[in-house]
Amino acid sequence: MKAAAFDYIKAQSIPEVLALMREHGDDARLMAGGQTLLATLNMRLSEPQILIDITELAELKGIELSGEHLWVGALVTHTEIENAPLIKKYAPILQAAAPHIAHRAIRNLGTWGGSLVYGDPAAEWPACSIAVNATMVVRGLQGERRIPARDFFVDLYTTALAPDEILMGTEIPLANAKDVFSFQELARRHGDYAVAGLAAVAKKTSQALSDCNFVFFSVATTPVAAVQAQNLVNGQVVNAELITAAVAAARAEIETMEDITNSAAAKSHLVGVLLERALKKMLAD
Amino acid sequence: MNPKIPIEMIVNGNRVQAEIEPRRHLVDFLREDLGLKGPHLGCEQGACGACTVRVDGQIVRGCLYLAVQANGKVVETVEGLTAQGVLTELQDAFMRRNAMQCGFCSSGMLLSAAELIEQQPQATREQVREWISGNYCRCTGYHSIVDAIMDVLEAQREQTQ
Amino acid sequence: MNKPNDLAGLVLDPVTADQRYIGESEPRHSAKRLLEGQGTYVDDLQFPRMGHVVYWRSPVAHMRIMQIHTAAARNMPGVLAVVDGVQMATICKPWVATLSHLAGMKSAPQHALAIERACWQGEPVVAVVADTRAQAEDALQLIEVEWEELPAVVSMLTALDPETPLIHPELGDNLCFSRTLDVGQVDAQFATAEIVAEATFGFGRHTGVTLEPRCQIADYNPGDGRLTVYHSQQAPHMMQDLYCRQFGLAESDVHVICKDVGGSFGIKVHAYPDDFATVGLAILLGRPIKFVADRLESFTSDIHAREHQVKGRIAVNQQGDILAFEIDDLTAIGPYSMFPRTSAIEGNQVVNLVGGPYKHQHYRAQLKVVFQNKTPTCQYRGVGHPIACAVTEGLVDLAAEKLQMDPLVFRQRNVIPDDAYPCSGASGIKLEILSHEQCLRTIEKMMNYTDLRQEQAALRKKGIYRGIGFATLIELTNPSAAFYGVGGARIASQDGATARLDPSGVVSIMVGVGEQGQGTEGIYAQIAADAVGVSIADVRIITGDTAVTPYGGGTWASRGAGIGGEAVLLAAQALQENILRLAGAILQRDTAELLVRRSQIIDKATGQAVLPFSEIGRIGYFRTDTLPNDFKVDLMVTRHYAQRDYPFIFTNGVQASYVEVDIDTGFVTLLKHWAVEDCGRVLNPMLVDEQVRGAIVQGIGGVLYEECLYDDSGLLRNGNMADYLVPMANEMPDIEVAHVQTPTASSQLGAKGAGEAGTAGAPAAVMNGINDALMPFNVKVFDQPITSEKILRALGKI
Amino acid sequence: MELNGEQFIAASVPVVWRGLNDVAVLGKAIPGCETIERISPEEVHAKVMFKIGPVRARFAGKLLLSDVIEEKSCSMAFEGSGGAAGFAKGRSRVELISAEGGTLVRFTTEASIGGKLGQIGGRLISASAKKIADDFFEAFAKELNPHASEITAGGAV
Repeated sequence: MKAAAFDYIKAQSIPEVLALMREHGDDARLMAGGQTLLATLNMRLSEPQILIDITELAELKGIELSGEHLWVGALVTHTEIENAPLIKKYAPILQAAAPHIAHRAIRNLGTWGGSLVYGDPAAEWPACSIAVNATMVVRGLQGERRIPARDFFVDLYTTALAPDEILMGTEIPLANAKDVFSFQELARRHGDYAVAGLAAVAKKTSQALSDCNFVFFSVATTPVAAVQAQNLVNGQVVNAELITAAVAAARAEIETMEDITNSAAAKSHLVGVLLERALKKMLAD
Repeated sequence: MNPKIPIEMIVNGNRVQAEIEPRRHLVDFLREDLGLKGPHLGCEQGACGACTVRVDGQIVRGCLYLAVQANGKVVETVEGLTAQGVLTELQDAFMRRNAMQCGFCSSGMLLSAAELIEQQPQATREQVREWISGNYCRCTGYHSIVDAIMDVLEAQREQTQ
Repeated sequence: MNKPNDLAGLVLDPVTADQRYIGESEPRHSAKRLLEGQGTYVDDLQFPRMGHVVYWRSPVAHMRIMQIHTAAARNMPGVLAVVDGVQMATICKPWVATLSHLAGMKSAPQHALAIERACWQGEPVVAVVADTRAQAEDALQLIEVEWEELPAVVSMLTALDPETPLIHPELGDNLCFSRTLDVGQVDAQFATAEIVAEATFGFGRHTGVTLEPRCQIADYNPGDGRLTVYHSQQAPHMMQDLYCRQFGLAESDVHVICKDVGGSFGIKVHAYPDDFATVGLAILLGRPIKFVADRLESFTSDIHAREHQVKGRIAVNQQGDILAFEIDDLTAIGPYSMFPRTSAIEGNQVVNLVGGPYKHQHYRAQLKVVFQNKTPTCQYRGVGHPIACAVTEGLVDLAAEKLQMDPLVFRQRNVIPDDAYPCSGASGIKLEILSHEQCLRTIEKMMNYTDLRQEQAALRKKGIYRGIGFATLIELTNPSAAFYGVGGARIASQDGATARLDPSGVVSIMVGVGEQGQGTEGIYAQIAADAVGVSIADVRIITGDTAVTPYGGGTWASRGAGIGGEAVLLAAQALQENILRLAGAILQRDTAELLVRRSQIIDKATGQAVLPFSEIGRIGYFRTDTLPNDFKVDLMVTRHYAQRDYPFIFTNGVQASYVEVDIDTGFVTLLKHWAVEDCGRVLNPMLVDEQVRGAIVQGIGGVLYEECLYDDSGLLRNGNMADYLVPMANEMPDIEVAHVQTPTASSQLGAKGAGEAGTAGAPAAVMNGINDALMPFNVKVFDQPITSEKILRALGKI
Repeated sequence: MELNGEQFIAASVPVVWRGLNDVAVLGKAIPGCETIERISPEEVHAKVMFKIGPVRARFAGKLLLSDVIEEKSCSMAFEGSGGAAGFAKGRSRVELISAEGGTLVRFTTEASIGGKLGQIGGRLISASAKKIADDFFEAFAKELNPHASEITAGGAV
């Protein structure tokens, strides 16, 4: 199928983007990697009047060390994350997760920021961003504000980004030698929407874990942290008993949602399996 | 709305100028306007990989990339890449191994494989399978395609030793 | 030669003298252009004044069509026409797809564009033609059809219940076809058997997902009243005949051309309503019209297949002899039987094929084929075989388990022995010559079966659950006219080939069977090169053109090698004879003293080359004045071949699958797959191997991934390529293939066909492998596709 | 698809009942509602822009009320056409139960989404429907009582 007709403008600056967004409102759509947007347009499931191509905006690009944080620009592609030495060193879970995102040709175009602002519940980056305590840096005509990732994903396909705001990038606290992680994803085929996934990050001191983030994706309408399981584990020496308790807590606290072939019950079960595997993996590291 | 937009790009080494509707995706532009029928349309939702082409040296889904986005860029298709470098070796290996049947997926499969060989020269059989898992082939069982790509990888490794 | 031939390298007698190509892994030289992006698929063709058609299709399972508002669409830029069913029916007759030899079969008249009612989500209702595809789609959005939803028949389980509404009231019920077969004393056997095992097998509806969607360009020339259709199709002559009859055209005025086809698998062997509508538009508008299905409409308009539920049981004695099978098959086919092959064949095949490899004498089968409001189903790769094989082999494994007998040993004990042929199977099928025992011995060696069982046992102790599954199978190929012709369908079981020596000494071959990617053109070149006696580089193959090739049935039922190949052989042999006769006339020698070797006439006595083909071509075409007056030059000959010895030829094989089941997640990993295949004479091992592998992977799609999921109101929920999962490279195993060669004596070539056996056996092998892995938990899954959800449920984890 | 849930609204039963029958209130509460109009006591027509993730589809639909028991319960049949994107249709039974500090709205809905939206969106249809219901009740509660306490979640089944 062919997309319905639209206008196209390649934006040259952030102020221009913000002005265009104000002018066109919901008739405009920002295009970054376009890997979800263009598929939707091809199927005529959306017919915006104008596409604002933001791919040339240098401010949204790049992975950089900046003080205590790693800056990951909104336009950084999945492939760049997969290959970047800075990511490997300071946010290694992102590198582990990247290959699970669709396939290489998609990863070459699809972006970190695009995935975050779509907030697809099955996507890897929203969960990872929460797991690494990222902060979203967003800009609107009123100026810039910072939103912690854990507050960013508010509902199905709904984020805290206001309609007239744009995501510039994210700040990610630097991982150090104490940080351990496990990225777990179950998909029927490689690169597909996950059946269930978990981005787990913690600090490890001998056999105890602390500062745990166990963030599940593709099990509910948003990425969801197993807060009670995290609290159970935080500061404790992880043994079989604690794992069993954490698994039970995660299964109990997460209200799972069915998808086309997997029931909510199956997802609840898998939440526990993934958490158990992640805990064991983090202990073994 | 929808005036045509002038674009200019290098396609298979040739400078191309055109005026197109913004909604035209790159593969429609290549196929319908330039007559390059190598890339195919299998789904137009980014799932099948038959439309894979190269933009500025990277493979992309040609159905999820607008022709206007390619303005100022270098676009390569199987037609342009044939008879040079790794693609020729891949085509020879695909012939030797019968790594295709109907041929509809082949141009996308070949371009994906070429990027693998550039990016992961040490790839294992399993890594080859993972890399090409974005390119759908309904005819072969993938086995011969993996064989053919491994042949080229191994030949290159031998050469560099 | 007509005996099972061991893997250990016994070479079959050559088919031709100086055989250089037949049996060799010769690459498909003509396919290089496909790798260079130089193929010619239908969508690659552009014609002057060509219009593009898109169809407004029913958005619901069953509806009454009220008012159709087209004015807004007609006024859109570039729009050439908007046509509804009533207008289309003025030039295109409706059809009813039944076969007279399937007694009692019924269906309802179907139109190219729906009139009054649409009976499935995806049925075409209104056609919109515009200068460009995008313009046609722009206008399509403005078509407004007022419709009233009608009650839909969705579940086949309740389709025959009295309270279920009738889809076609004039038929009296929702039953398309039923059949009962009762052979021997089934009840007595089950009553006395020491072991009885039973299960209910489910098969999800799936579809073919050819990578190239269905497409065609119809071009009607009002001047001479001739219709040319470029079609991505498997049976060009069949389509020629149907276009003639539905539009009242003369056969000689319809020309169907099939160039490169981007995969077919049975999806492109049927006549779809939109095929006729597109042709009708070309006639109405007097210009070329292109139709290319988009992927979303492919999912609702391409045929589906395999929605079956089969209850089966098996009776076995204590010694381990299978005594009887009994099955009850229920299948649903959509609202119409598909034109012209009909939709009752799949179920009929299940009845014919269950228990096929085994020597039991008692068999009962019941079949009910019902209508429902979903996409019509019809013949898709394997046609009934994957169902029959999964039922048979699932029951066989259940029985072996109850007997505590190794499943391979149980099969070896029960297959019809290799020295028992010819014979009949319990269902009445005629079996010429098969090699089950040989195949089972071969696979046992190939997979190091004993070691594999030891590995499995050792890993099981560590909590790793692997399973080994077998599937013994038969596949019907090379059909005679008993398949369709006797039932009144004008689908040729014979095929023809023309062989021509061109003036320079090269050979052109025109064949009715076309190329869909299997490599048929490649094997025809091999056969022709050997049989005429030229280098394969000097052979050109021409297929897929009703104006050029001899009349034939096309590509289906794995008949390309066995039927088309034999026709090529006969034509090439006849051409060689004519070449020799001409050489005799030129040289004024007795032809008995001459022979052909590699484009040369050789003097038998001296071994000397005495005349090159190029000279024969030159004299035969340009200097006939130098030949004796009474000599007639015939450098172009046509031969036809129909397999008439049996209703079908049967091939056989065995597959094994090695899987690992993650019992925590229910995920299945395919570790390895083996196939031993006896397709008679192997014409090109490399091509056959990948055909077998491709077919196996399609079978794996069915057992693990693929299913058209509908909601309760008959709406497709996953009709797109992100949610309908076809197998991709990452999850597929390496597949090792070996051959046993037992040629059929029904032809000189002895080729039986190899296109579908892989699909027939893979689902059973994988299913049995999964159930073997689950053995320690005493649970089984017989409902395909076997998803992680179903495994977790079986294990009681959810 | 079935969507069943319960929603507490901090307003009395008569107030909630009036709200559910007031097209002005409904127009503000239905997510994406562009126009809404009462044709008869039993029939309401509306145009709604359905937005979920990347998808935008404008539905023109109607709502038919039946089995109305004043201030207690009613049945609604709805159907909406989104043109080329597809359509939605279904039936819902709504019941109002007096509860401490307000009203419990209990609903059982059976719905199906057809056409392209249903064919492509199957993965998240249930979740989308639940979100729409949640958004509706949140806005509805606000309309009735701008200072209402927060609401409890319903659940898609």
